[in-house]
Amino acid sequence: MKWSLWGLVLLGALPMAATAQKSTAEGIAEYRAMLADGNPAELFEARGEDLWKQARGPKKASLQACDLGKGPGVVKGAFVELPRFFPDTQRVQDLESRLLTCMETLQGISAAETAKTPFGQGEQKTLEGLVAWISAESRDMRFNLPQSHPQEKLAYEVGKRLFYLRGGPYDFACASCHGEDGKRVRLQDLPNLTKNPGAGNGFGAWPAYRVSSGELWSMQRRLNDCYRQQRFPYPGFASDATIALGVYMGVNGKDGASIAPALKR
Amino acid sequence: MSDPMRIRAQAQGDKVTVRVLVSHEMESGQRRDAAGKIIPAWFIQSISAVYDGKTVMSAQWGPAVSKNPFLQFSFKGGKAGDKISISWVDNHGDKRTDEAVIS
Amino acid sequence: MERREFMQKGSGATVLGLAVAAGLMPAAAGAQNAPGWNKTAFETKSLNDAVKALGGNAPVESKDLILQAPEIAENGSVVRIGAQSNIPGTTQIAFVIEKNPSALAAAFDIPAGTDANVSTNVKMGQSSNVYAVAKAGDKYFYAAKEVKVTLGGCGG
Amino acid sequence: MMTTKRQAGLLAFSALLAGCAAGPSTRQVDEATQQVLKSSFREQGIARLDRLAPDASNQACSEAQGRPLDEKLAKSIEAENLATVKMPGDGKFIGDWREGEKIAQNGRGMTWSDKPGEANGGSCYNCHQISKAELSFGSIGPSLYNYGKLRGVSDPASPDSKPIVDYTWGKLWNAKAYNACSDMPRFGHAGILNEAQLRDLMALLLDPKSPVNSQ
Repeated sequence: MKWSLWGLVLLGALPMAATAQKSTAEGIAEYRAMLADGNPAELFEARGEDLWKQARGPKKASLQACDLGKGPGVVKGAFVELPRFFPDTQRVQDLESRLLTCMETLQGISAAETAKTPFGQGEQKTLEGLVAWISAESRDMRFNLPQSHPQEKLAYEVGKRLFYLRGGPYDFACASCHGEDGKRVRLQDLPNLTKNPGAGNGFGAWPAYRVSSGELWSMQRRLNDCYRQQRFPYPGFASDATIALGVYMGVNGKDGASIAPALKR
Repeated sequence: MSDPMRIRAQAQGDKVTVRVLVSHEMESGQRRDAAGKIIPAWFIQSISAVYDGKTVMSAQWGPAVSKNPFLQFSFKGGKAGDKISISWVDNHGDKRTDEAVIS
Repeated sequence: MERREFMQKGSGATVLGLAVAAGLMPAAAGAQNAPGWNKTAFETKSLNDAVKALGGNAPVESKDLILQAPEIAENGSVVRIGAQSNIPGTTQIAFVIEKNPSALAAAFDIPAGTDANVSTNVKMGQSSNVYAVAKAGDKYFYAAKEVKVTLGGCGG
Repeated sequence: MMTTKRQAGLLAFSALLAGCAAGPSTRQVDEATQQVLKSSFREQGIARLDRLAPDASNQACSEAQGRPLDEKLAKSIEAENLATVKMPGDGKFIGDWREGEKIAQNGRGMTWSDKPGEANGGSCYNCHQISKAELSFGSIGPSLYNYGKLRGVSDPASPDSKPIVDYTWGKLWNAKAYNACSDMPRFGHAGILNEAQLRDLMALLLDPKSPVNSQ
């Protein structure tokens, strides 16, 4: 997190007099600008960096030998190339899925157990810090997901199918809310995730600190709640479906700059 | 054990601007859990900053301060390279002090 | 969901009312209070009562006290508010949110040498008048602004 | 190390794809998607797995991926959906707009965290502007502010108003009857809202005294 004097400058520049009647959109923009300085995600980043270096789990090992796709221990730039295909697991993995693998192989912490753990508890809490820090290490870098392996291409196409899949009692697909430009649900802008700039902005904001719950949400948790609101059944944590959606959004967001971990409603 | 605070103290001219993020639930005592039971209040009640042995800010907080609180203030006379320390106490009697170097 | 638990408009008020009646207000529910914590002040329901509990009375509006708050809050769980007092000899700045269960949100002591300019994040249960209060000498001043709290997201 | 269930997902297709530089075929994507759905989702609370099986309308609109449907297909889907519309049993279309406003505000219902048997909301403000007083409204659907007034409804019970009253009921009951791939849920058809709730929403939209039309 960069602590610039931006917030201060903005505060000074904004007309604060109660007489100034603003449009709703301007009001919301002002609210967000005021909060931009001091994103509590930074608390999670600090915890995540510690957790990466700490010897933990039955094997009392750190995660410093974890290969996030750019070689063992390389964190910088890894986030903007995920999800990608990993030869050792023969699987396309996103950040959360890859961390499950590393925690299991290096630390002896069961991936299946962590995937089953409710959000915000136990090793899921560990993941919150890790994804905050790892994504922050790629802040301002541009998304460039690999699409050379056949599995990466397949994951993109499957992600696209899932994005447009209407189901549940409300007939909702991801595309119902995120398939067009300039739409809102209530007052929240909905990024069009089928192309840039929406895909880069939307995909590139998560993990994020959610002010509504005061929690750090990974992309897996974000997608889990999307599917809940879509009235779908429950997607497994780091399942192929949620990873494939990540590939679809991330590839569509190519060259968009990562602002994760961002601050969201 | 609580997590460390994130403290940024920046000197500009004769003034030091301090921004603090605190890791704390700040449970209001107004919310109910899934079973309908009130979640007991748990929040920071006092927070203060000390520079060069002198208190440069002290505050009392109620349960309306947001979860993972943010705080900003500024004072005169601080120098880059010196330390500032921030301490809080909550209504459980838990407390924590962290230091940062003024940049 | 989380949002509603804290601040559902209609039923929230009832929940809060019951909590007060049952003696479940913040201080009573905690194990103990920090030394010097002004329990009475944090139980007040209005600007005037809050000021009284802080040791003053009848605050007057002042143009030299600038309250920074958004007109609309996208989410009531986190609202950035700040105050800058240009009133000479300001020794305290407090924030009062009229419609919160405990109106006083925070009170900052301003020692000599510290700017009378502080900001923090507060929760707002619903749209409300927000006040900054400044103490100078033995007088109290205030500045007011209405902050609208909106419902957001899919609401489920 | 990874669960067998997960290995069965995309991995099964790597052999198929070997040496295939052009990317997967439609059939490969179809099959992989089905496998991924099967291995990724589970039942939770009231959200059962049958929710993943699209009916004919959803199937066609999913496949279209946002592009317009073939006109003949669209017409047949609309006809099928129109046939499901049930007019109110007692012939009463208009309820209480105050209740309607509450239903329009309420975005809850039918998620895996909702309990069975609880009344659902209409989520209307998520997508539509409705009454002027609510600033927090979405824009996925058109504004419904002055809905009745703009359509000249001064008395919803009058014969003049009959066509628009019928259409509005039908649209709420099954939006796909008028637009095959509408983004709007089929509130009556899918059992999201009951007749009494629909009447209250009708009042919100059409009653001249409703703030939608009076302000």
